Amino acid sequence: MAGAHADISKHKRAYYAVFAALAVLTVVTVAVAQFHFSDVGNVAVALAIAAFKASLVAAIFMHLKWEKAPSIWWALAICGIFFIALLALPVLTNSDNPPQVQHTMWDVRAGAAPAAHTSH
Amino acid sequence: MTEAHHHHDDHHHHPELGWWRKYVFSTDHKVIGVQYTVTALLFLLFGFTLVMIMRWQLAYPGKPIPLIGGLLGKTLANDGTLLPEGYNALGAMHGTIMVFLGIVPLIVGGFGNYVMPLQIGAPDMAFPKLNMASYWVYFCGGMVMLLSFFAPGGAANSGWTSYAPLSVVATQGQTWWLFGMVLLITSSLLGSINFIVTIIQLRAKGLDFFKLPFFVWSQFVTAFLLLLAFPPLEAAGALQLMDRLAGTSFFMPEGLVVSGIVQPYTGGGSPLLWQHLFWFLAHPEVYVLILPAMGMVAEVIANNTRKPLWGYRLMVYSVIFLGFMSFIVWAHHMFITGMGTRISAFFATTTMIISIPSVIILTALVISLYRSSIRYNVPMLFALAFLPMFAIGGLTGLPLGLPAADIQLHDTYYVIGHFHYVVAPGTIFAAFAGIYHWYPKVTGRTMNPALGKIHFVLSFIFINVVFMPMFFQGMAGVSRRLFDQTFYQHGLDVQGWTQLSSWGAWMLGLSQVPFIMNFFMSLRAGRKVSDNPWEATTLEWAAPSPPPHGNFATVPVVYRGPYEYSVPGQKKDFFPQHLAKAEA
Amino acid sequence: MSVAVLPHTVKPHPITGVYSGKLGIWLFLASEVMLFGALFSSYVLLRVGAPAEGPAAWPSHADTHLSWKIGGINTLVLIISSVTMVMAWAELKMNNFTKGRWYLAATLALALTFIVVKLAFEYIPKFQHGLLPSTNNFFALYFTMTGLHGLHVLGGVIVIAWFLLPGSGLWHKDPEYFTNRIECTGLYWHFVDLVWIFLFPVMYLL
Amino acid sequence: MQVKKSWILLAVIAAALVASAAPAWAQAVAPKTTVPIDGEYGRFFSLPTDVSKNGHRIDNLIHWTHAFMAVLFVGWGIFFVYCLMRFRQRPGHQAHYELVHAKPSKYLEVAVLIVEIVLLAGFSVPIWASVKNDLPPADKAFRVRVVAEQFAWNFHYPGPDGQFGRTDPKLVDTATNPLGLDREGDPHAKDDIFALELHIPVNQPVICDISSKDVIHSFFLPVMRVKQDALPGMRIPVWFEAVQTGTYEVACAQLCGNNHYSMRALMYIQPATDLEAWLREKGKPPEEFVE
Ligand code: HEA
Ligand code: HEA
Ligand code: CUA
Ligand SMILES: [Cu+2]
Repeated sequence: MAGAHADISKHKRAYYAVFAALAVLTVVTVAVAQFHFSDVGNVAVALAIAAFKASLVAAIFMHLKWEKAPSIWWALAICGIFFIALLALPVLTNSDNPPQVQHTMWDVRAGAAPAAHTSH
Repeated sequence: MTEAHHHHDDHHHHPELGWWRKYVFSTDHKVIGVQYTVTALLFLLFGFTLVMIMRWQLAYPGKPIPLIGGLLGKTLANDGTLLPEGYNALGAMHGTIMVFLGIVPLIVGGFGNYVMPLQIGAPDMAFPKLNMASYWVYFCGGMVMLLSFFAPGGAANSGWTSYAPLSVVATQGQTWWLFGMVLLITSSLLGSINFIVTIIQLRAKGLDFFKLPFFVWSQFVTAFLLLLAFPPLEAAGALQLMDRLAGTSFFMPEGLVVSGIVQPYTGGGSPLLWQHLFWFLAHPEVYVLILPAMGMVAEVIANNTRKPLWGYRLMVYSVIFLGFMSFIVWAHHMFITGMGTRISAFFATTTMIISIPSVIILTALVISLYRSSIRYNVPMLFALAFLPMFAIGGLTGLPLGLPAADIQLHDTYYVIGHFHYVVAPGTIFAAFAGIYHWYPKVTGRTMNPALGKIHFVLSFIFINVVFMPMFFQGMAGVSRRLFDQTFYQHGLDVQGWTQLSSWGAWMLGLSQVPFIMNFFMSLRAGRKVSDNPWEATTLEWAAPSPPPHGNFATVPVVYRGPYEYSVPGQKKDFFPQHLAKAEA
Repeated sequence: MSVAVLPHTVKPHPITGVYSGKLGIWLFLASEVMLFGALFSSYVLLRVGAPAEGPAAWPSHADTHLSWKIGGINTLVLIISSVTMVMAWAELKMNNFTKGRWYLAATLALALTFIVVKLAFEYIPKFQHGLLPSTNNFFALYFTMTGLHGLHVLGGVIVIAWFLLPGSGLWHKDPEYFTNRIECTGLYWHFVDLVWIFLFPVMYLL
Repeated sequence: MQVKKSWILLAVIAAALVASAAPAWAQAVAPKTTVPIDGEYGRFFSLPTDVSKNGHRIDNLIHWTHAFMAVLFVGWGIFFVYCLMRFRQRPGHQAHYELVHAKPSKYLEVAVLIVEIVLLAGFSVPIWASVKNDLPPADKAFRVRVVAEQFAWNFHYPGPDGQFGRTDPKLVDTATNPLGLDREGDPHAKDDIFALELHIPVNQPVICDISSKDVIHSFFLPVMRVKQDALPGMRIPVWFEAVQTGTYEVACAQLCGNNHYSMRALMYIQPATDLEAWLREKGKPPEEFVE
């Protein structure tokens, strides 16, 4: 934690700069979303901007840039890893279904699935 | 202005505290620890009672329950005979109560709160008011769970796992269950923050991390598990509440037809989403059930072998690694849901990896016995019994972790046997060891050793009579959560084992009588003992028994590791952490 | 209140480098990350797994009826409130109690603005148009996630209001303690802002 | 002396309690099923009869794993008991402060890891891959749809045309059309056969497509070493091949509501000719589709 007054004044400038950046980036997000690159592309751009904004907030407003306490960094690192596991593994599990698993139980639409004859 | 000054003021108020503030809404970690312990023990007894009722139906299906059958009420029983919905409600509540209201509050809320700050030489927890809040939120959660028995349709009856869609279309008790869980989760979160901060910030001078007693380490890792694994279940609980109350379809797929009626859900949800979120919590949760138990056992073993723990550092690394890995094995509970080869291989691999640190910890504890001088007192008996019992439970986890073997064993009594061996003769025995071990610290008196030994021998025999037959049942293919297994030929053929298991459970219940008597009678009649009756080395024994407000007469300073027993050249066979020099 | 003499509640611990409250709030935020993480994970799973057609299909942009303008305005409101929050702390740190308090009041006002906008221009009109959580999974997620976020904003409002009025007495007893508490409140508040930074594109733009 | 006496006393109490349990334990329970079930179950710690072509692979895995567990437990137990007896506190005996250098424990841990890897990579994963992914070719296999509901197993056969008909939740009628078959609208549905029993051929691969109408169930064939959750909203194939005829049980292994315990069906493994006869019989008068 910064102690001296001079430090704090320096911080203040950083706060205003971050504010400006956040405001601009918000506009950019909206603007970019009006274009359609591709499904993945749009998601990637939007999330990249959001991630950048979030790291600005974390670094400057939440003082992580000046944070030295190892305990905080450890907690955040562990949390980050588990966050990624939580985000990725469920969807990976669902996408690793064996062949022929169908995501429906009714054949409401159209022709029925083929099946072999009963006799050999 | 300064902090010392500020708190000084506070400190001087305390002698005037009224009875309520001192014993009920107390912020003293010791009072809170005792509150947790007593509440949790009562819940354990209650959860056990539920299962003893279920065991009647299992052994003698369709026969009226003797003695208490008439008291069960219309939603659970009919003329004293248990109903299927009653059985399911008792089962779900047994699991929930044992895990969330019994064991965790006992070994984390109770032992953690009482012992951990003492062991690190702290005057209290870092956030005493938050600590009080944790207990009372837990208490409210418990009350909600208890009251849910009186909800229309009875208590939650979809298993402690509350799998959707069953839980979404279930009776009102499920909503109560969800609210209760939200409270319990909140309580655990508050508690875990407090534990972590306390351990990081309030250690006595000289007590660096590798001088911490192993119990503190186990609480530290456990707190991280609670902190990071519980929130997803809170989120899942919110989603399920939405499904139940607001008609959303988070867990509801398209085209559900329940009892011939097309359901009003728009669909698009995934039943597996619930399972992922639930097991993301519930697998780390099972390590929450075991790590503090291992910690307690390690304390008792070190003390009663009169010898340093073998491989202390290795054990610490193992427990950290175990905690870390426990977050990425959860889907081993979901192998049979239609999982593919790659993902199942991934989760099976992490599951195999996680067994290694357990093996290391157990091996270290056993090697600690080598060339020691074992003192067979009651806590030690329970701690020693923990080892083979946990080994059985842990080893039977291995076939479950192999997806191909799990095809046959999943959701059979084999699973029930597996985890009861780790939680009942495992964790409960560790908790008994802890109770007998720290009772003198809390009360200044020991519990009666003769009654303690009777309690031990009977419990040890009968707990095996309860759970060993479950492996036979499971192998034969009997599914769990069956109101009446004799519907199946394979169930009928092993019914004898089921009956034996039931008798074991009731005898186990009887075997607790000496304990309950001992527990209460020793408060007055127990032998008065000194502050350090077990001649132990860790800091809690440096405080008076019972410790006063603020814990230590003089602020302790730590000079050495936690288990300096039988140090060569010393007159006494123990060398406490806080002594600068050995006593001549 | 009877609290035993606890070290490191105000001054940072000489070795760990933090005071207890700050470590506590960071741990709390870590748990919050997992809470919202679970919801984002649900979002991903449900969106990826949504059927291509039928009532349960993911709605197209036009069908969500969410206005990026309102969302954008609320984003700005929250960003500004983050600035005022951090300024409040900076002024307190420099011993300017009055100024700090004004910034705190501004933060409170902005937080309330956020809630009012959310309710008056989004939730209530949606409900009136029959767009409910049960309409489809998009709205289910939208209402659940923004609702939970809204509850966090509300929580912030209560805490800030407390330190603005009854809680401010602490400043006169122990300014550093008070400043620390504002720092912790700020950490929480910035986190709430940070969640919104993700919610905004995910809900309104994608 | 004192100590010894109390232990004897304890043993007597325990023995008395166990003995009191014994007569009750022997109490017989009447079977609920009238159809005789083949196979053997519940001998001491053993798996039920195996009538499938691939089941032995799973059995072997289970057996080898248990052998490994037994070796660990016994070895570890001998050392444990030795320590308990050898190192109890007594006059003149002192604990050693110096820690032993337990190299063997390191070898042991590595050995455990290696065995686990072998069990996993050598047995479990290949079995899993073949059970889950390598479905037999469609023209060789006998195909049945299994639709679970509270609290019954519905079996759906494609009929002579070999095609499953259209199903629709709106057409579901618990009494007459539990599958929601569109018998009017879809020609393939006309000849579809519905039953509450599973009839399968012996010595031919069978594919069951598992799904559920309401909550999660689990399709469990103990004698076939087959288990698959029936998830609403999904249709998941499992396959197996019976090598022996007989009557066996289909169990529900997942809690699915009040009558989960009674959600049992029968599985008849028959020679192909018998099976065809049964199917013809079932397929004859459309009015009797429902049992
Ligand atoms: C405290 C609780 C606890 C603990 C510690 C464990 C530990 C383990 N569990 Fe268990 N488990 C549960 C509680 C627990 N479990 C519960 C409650 C369920 C069911 C939930 C439900 O469905 O309702 C469950 C279910 C469960 C399943 C799902 C089964 C199914 O539903 O099909 C699986 C599958 O992988 C599994 C695996 C394991 C493994 C591999 C371990 C390993 O960590 C074990 C490691 C330990 C050892 C390997 C023993 C140590 C070794 C020795 C002592 C001897 C060796 C000695 C030398 C080498 C010297 N468990
Ligand atoms: C921590 C967890 C825990 C513990 C300790 C236990 C302990 C026991 N459990 Fe349970 N159990 C579960 C967690 C637990 N269980 C779960 C999660 C399920 C699955 C539920 C589901 O299907 O959804 C389950 C299911 C379950 C079943 C299967 C039901 C079914 O599938 O149909 C059975 C069957 O016998 C059973 C039995 C027992 C028995 C006999 C004990 C005994 O070991 C109990 C022993 C208890 C004591 C020895 C208590 C001692 C306490 C005191 C004496 C207090 C004294 C008080 C004072 C001094 C004030 N349990
Ligand atoms: Cu269907 Cu259990
Ligand atoms: Cu697990």
